[in-house]
Amino acid sequence: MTGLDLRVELSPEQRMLQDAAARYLEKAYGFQERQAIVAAGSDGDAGKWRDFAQMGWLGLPLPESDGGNGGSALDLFLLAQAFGKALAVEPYLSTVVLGAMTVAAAGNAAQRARILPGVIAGRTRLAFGCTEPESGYALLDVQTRARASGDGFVLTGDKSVVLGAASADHLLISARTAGARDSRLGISLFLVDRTAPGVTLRPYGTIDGRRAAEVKLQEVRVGRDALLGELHGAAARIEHAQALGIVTLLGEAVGCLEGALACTVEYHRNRHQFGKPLSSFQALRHRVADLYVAKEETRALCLLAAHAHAAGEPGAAQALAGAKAWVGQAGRHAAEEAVQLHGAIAITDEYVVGHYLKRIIAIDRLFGDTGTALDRYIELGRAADA
Amino acid sequence: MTGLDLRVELSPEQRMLQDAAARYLEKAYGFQERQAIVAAGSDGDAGKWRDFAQMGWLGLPLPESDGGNGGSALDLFLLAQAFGKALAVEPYLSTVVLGAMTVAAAGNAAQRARILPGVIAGRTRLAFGCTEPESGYALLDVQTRARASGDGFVLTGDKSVVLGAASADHLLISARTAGARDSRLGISLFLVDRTAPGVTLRPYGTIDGRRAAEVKLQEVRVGRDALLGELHGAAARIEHAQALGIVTLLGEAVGCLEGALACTVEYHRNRHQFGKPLSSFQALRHRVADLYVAKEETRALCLLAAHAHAAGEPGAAQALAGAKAWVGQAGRHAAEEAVQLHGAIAITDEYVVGHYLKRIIAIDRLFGDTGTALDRYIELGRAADA
Amino acid sequence: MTAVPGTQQPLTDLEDFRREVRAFLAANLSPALAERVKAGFYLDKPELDRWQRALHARGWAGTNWPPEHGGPGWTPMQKYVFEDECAQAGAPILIMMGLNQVAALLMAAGTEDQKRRHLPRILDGSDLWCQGLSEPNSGSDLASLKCPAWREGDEYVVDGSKIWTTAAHWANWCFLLVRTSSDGPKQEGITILLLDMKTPGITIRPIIGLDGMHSLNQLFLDKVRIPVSCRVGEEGRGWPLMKYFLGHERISAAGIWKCKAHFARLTKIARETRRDGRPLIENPRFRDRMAWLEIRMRALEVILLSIIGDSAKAKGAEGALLKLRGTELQQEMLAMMSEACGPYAVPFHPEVLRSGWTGEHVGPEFAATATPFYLFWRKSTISGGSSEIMRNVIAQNLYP
Amino acid sequence: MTAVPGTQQPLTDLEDFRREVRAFLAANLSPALAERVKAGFYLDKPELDRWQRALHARGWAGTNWPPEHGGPGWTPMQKYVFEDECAQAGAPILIMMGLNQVAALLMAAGTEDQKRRHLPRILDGSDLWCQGLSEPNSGSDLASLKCPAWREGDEYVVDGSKIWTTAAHWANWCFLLVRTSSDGPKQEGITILLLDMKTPGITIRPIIGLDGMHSLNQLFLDKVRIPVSCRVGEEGRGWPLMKYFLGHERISAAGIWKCKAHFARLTKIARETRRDGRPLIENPRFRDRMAWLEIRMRALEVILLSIIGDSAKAKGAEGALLKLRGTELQQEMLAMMSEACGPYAVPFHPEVLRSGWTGEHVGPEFAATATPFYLFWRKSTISGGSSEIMRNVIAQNLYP
Repeated sequence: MTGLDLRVELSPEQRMLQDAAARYLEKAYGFQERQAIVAAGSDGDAGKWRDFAQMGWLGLPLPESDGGNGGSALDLFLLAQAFGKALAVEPYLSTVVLGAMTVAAAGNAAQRARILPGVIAGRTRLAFGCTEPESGYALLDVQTRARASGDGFVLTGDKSVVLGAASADHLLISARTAGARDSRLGISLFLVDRTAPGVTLRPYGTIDGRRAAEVKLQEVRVGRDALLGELHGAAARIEHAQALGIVTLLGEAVGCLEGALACTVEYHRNRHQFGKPLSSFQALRHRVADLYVAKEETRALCLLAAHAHAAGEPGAAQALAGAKAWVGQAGRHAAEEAVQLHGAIAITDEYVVGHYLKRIIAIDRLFGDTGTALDRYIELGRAADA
Repeated sequence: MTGLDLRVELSPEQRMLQDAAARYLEKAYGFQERQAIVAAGSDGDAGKWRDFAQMGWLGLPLPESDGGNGGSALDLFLLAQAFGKALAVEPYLSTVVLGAMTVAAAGNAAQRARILPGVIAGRTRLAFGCTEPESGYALLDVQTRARASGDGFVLTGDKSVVLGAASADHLLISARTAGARDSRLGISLFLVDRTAPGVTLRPYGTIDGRRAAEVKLQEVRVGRDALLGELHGAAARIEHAQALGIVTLLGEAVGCLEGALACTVEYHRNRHQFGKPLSSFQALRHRVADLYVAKEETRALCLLAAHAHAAGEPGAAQALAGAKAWVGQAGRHAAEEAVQLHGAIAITDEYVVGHYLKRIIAIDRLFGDTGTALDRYIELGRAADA
Repeated sequence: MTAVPGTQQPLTDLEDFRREVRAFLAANLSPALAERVKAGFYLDKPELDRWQRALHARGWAGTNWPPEHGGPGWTPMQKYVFEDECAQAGAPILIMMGLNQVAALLMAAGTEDQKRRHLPRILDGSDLWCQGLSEPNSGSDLASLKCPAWREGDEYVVDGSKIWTTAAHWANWCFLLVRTSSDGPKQEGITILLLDMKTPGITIRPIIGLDGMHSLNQLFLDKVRIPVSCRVGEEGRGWPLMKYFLGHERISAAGIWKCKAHFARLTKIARETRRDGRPLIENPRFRDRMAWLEIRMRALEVILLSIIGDSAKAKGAEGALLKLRGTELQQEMLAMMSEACGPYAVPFHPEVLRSGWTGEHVGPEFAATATPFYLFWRKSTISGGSSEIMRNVIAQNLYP
Repeated sequence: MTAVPGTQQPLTDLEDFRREVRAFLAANLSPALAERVKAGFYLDKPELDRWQRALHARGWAGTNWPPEHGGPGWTPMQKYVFEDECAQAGAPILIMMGLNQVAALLMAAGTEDQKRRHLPRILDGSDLWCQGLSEPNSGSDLASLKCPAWREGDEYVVDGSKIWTTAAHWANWCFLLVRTSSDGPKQEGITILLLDMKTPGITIRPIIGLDGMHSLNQLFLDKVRIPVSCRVGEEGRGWPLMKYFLGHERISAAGIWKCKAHFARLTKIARETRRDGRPLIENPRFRDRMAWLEIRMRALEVILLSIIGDSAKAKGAEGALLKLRGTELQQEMLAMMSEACGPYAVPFHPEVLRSGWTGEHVGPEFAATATPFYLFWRKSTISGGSSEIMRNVIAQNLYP
């Protein structure tokens, strides 16, 4: 990807999606309302979730054959961008992107029919449990084990920081059915009822106002029909889910920086010190200009990555890694600058800008931080050269 | 070095040295005069060199027993700081610091008597040829060979970027007398007459207005009395010369940043745009403030390193490496900022600030650049922990 | 010709003093408490009070105080050693408003009665002070403050609001800046009052921080009546006295000692945390960043030691430099601790931070505090003179 | 619901066009010349003229020109492809003052006679233009220019000085801004004149750059007489026409194509240079820096492609962004090439840079140019609208 494939144009339908999302969220998801949702502590607002379903967002990326809208990863990115700006906390990533899209890709007809209509309608929620206490960012480092038993499997192990786990109906759990701890082969995915015997959750809030949990599986029995996709062959599914998860996070990150810039500009326009609005201080103007530049650079890289992923470009994986690294580095710096440029008000929970920083930090710590992503970027670049 | 050993106080004698150097150089070494010296192309000005001798600077760090002033590495640092601010181009580093100090440390009585009085009086110049075309910054990677022959040695090999070579009377040449190419043992130092048969120079100017040369040794015969110090045992001598060379370069770097800050402040005070002096633009004021900070940080680190080296502190080598890395990184950035903060005038050869940048770049490329120095810093830190 | 400067004698004395401080800390600071301080857990008021009593019993509560007021009469270098050792050991960090700024002000400009009344109680920890300086519309431009006060008989009546008041919910006294006149330049007409927090009319609104915790407050003063005897200095002449607040404490605010303690902790975390099959400290990128932090920290400590005891420099460009860069270093160290958590940076349960919480935390122990700590300390480049103000101060010194 | 945007058809056409450009370059650009261009050696005027003639013969000299004036009538995307291929191939970089700015101005505001007289000679390379804009005391604040001119009969008499004039020693025409009135705001009273460089009274003082080379000049105009017919637009109304100069060329100045070519060269150097027993590209620190540069470069190219053909954005915040960051990237790449030289960054013999020099250079081949090139291009963030001015432009757009 070094030439004309860098030109990303949105279709009229995509612009409509952007507009609709922006309009709805501006009206229905103001910062005060958002804070009230977080304070309620119930993993997003049920009414909003119904709205999302009604607008077709819960089925946006799902195949039309499963009742979805057949949207692309780029569509998903654009929706996530709007979520990011509004700091929406509903468990869209876990239910739709990581959960339902994996069911759609890996599930058999029965599994898809059992799960997806409920997701699309807003009745069913999913969570994706593929991180473990010792895995760090390496999703294929799986110690949870599933052994065959009778007509099904028995799962035992720990999953960490499972987003949306406590409100999910079903958990997608990766478990080792063969192979050594870090072997690519021998990982399988299972659909586990959140309330199944042997499943224990320790739920908690997250720094960015969402809900997650530590999940303990102690001899959890599931049937043969709980196996999602090929036995031993889930690695590629997990990686695909991760890639689509990253696309979503990149969208949110762009939205966060847009929001952070917008509130900084607004604040500087209105706040007076030394008898003048802050927007008239050149040192601050120049730093706000740099904030704009960082936002635009981030938008360009993330949009490109989403586009490349949607189009199946050969350079897509590297573009995703590069954009993820960038968000963790330049995105974090930009969000910190936005905080600094506000002064004291920014360090309170009552004001919006600090929450953009929190979300950017959380985004960096999901699916590989700056360093992990940069390593991957370099490795993929080297592989492409060879 | 993490506590009270970080307190560096100058003695009254050291303050006098600083004052004398600053006074002389301000009077006798203005930028126009400096440019004329460079344009003359003769490796510094002979009159200035005589002045240096007269002021005792050429013998400053040399032992009193050899006719020197017995000054410390910290004294040397302070003098170099004044040289750096004035951008003095005389071959002090090659003749006094690398050359004469090595002769004083390694030479026998006869060698010291033959060389040092001439250096102190300003009659004799030396050059230090320890870098080779393939060695990069690794001074112990020596391919030049010296084989015993009759009562002496025969030297063959190439030395690169030998500062002050063409104007030197004697070259200090490292050569392998035993061992493999990168072995620490088996390196010896020789005093070679610059005009000896088999010595060919390709002289050139340097980016920072000095003179250097590529030196080719083709079957150069030297007597037994040319061997400087122990046969096979010059590695530590070379490293010591390098350390003292770094102390000198750090002093110059601090002087350069002082000069770069001073000319920026001066320029901003006097230059008007949009009806106001540049010093009244807040964005520029803040960047000049950062320039001041970088200068102070650099001064602190370099002064500490020189002090630690002078005092023989156990952490001295690491402090030198850290300061050297810093100068290459933050020092370069500061010098580039000083250029940027001047605008167009800075990119001409006629104005001083670009020459500070040039000198900072040259300093980074001598005795190990930022990366090399940082590697060493980390390695020494690890060794100290172990 | 010249020799390495001969500071051997005082250095030896200082090393003796350092041993004395260490012995005190070993005897008085429990390892469990020290661990919690280093990890950034919140302490409650009784814990802070206990520590101040321990210091006071030793005669070390008012480190900056002259002996005539009960201070230890230390040299600047002794204070440096004391602060350094306390930070390294993980001693509780007291709320210094009373001990430093208010005390300095009273010693310089208080009436004998004010001194007698307040100083001993500040020193022994009976009184905790907060400050009412900033207002919703007066931050960096403090002199533009508006909080009106007017004289009625032997009292001032204050009617306004103050914000960003640390520990107002714990304090029993407040140092207050009010406007008694709006004529003339904004620096005139500012009056300093000392407010007993039990006075009727005070409402405290907690301000929850990004870390989910309560340390800041907004004060609403609804016709609060303060006796004239609680005025410091003359009416309308409070601004010149503000030098005891502003600039004075940049060196503590720079927190070089804190940096060193954070760095030690970061090193420990980086050694103990495995990522990609090796300790984080072996990751070349992480290791490089740590090396740069260490180098930068060293630079600041050298600068600090070079100006120690020189109060003009401490208030000038050098002090501003230390505040500017010291707080940046701290922030970067805290950011790296949060990074070291990996995905465990995401869980957030502020109840863990509170004193007395005994539940089980999620992920590695340091993860419980690392990210909230990072978020909370974004304020270090904002409060106590923001980085922007520090650059202004430096520029002012460069172009006098 | 939606699909990847359907730009397939034009992209295919563009790939055909790209092949056409490549074929032209293969046929007309000698590998030796291309190597020298990529390495940053100076070309002499005959070499530049030869290249312009080759382009002109193909009809590709005035890439921005409409067909009615002899331009190829390319779409913005075609221009992008052309520039990209030329940079990758190492085509000589012409002095574009005449071809871009002067031509655009004349097409918009020149008399028919001026167009007839100048445009064909600009296009075929008969005339080389330089610009007399900046003055010793008017840089970023260009409108404050003072160079006085007054009318005497059918002539203007100009008496002043201009500085930073690239290639004045080669040019036969100069685009000149003069002040014909000092009344009113500074933007008024500025007049545009076209100056034949053979006119008596012009003195050219070479300004040697940090790279030791001569490309800039100062012009002294000593009562130089210019016919009124050489005025563009009305007297005193030159400033509004300046939009053809300012802002217009930010996208070229951003040099994204140049970045890509530099990056390719840097990659090659990093592969071929051994340091510490391995190729530099295997050094983790160097490799990381290259990765970030590549990522940042990618971002700029995406932005460039997103605004291509949108001249409002090109002149607005987006164009300023590209200029700001594009030049920074170039500078960092050049700095890394200099770093790759190791100690061989120190030798400096500007004669090597000159066209026609055939001696032996010192150290690796790329070392001959890397450091002078780095030094010379410090100017890229200063000229063509400095980074500071770019930030002003962006802020102006954020606070309209």
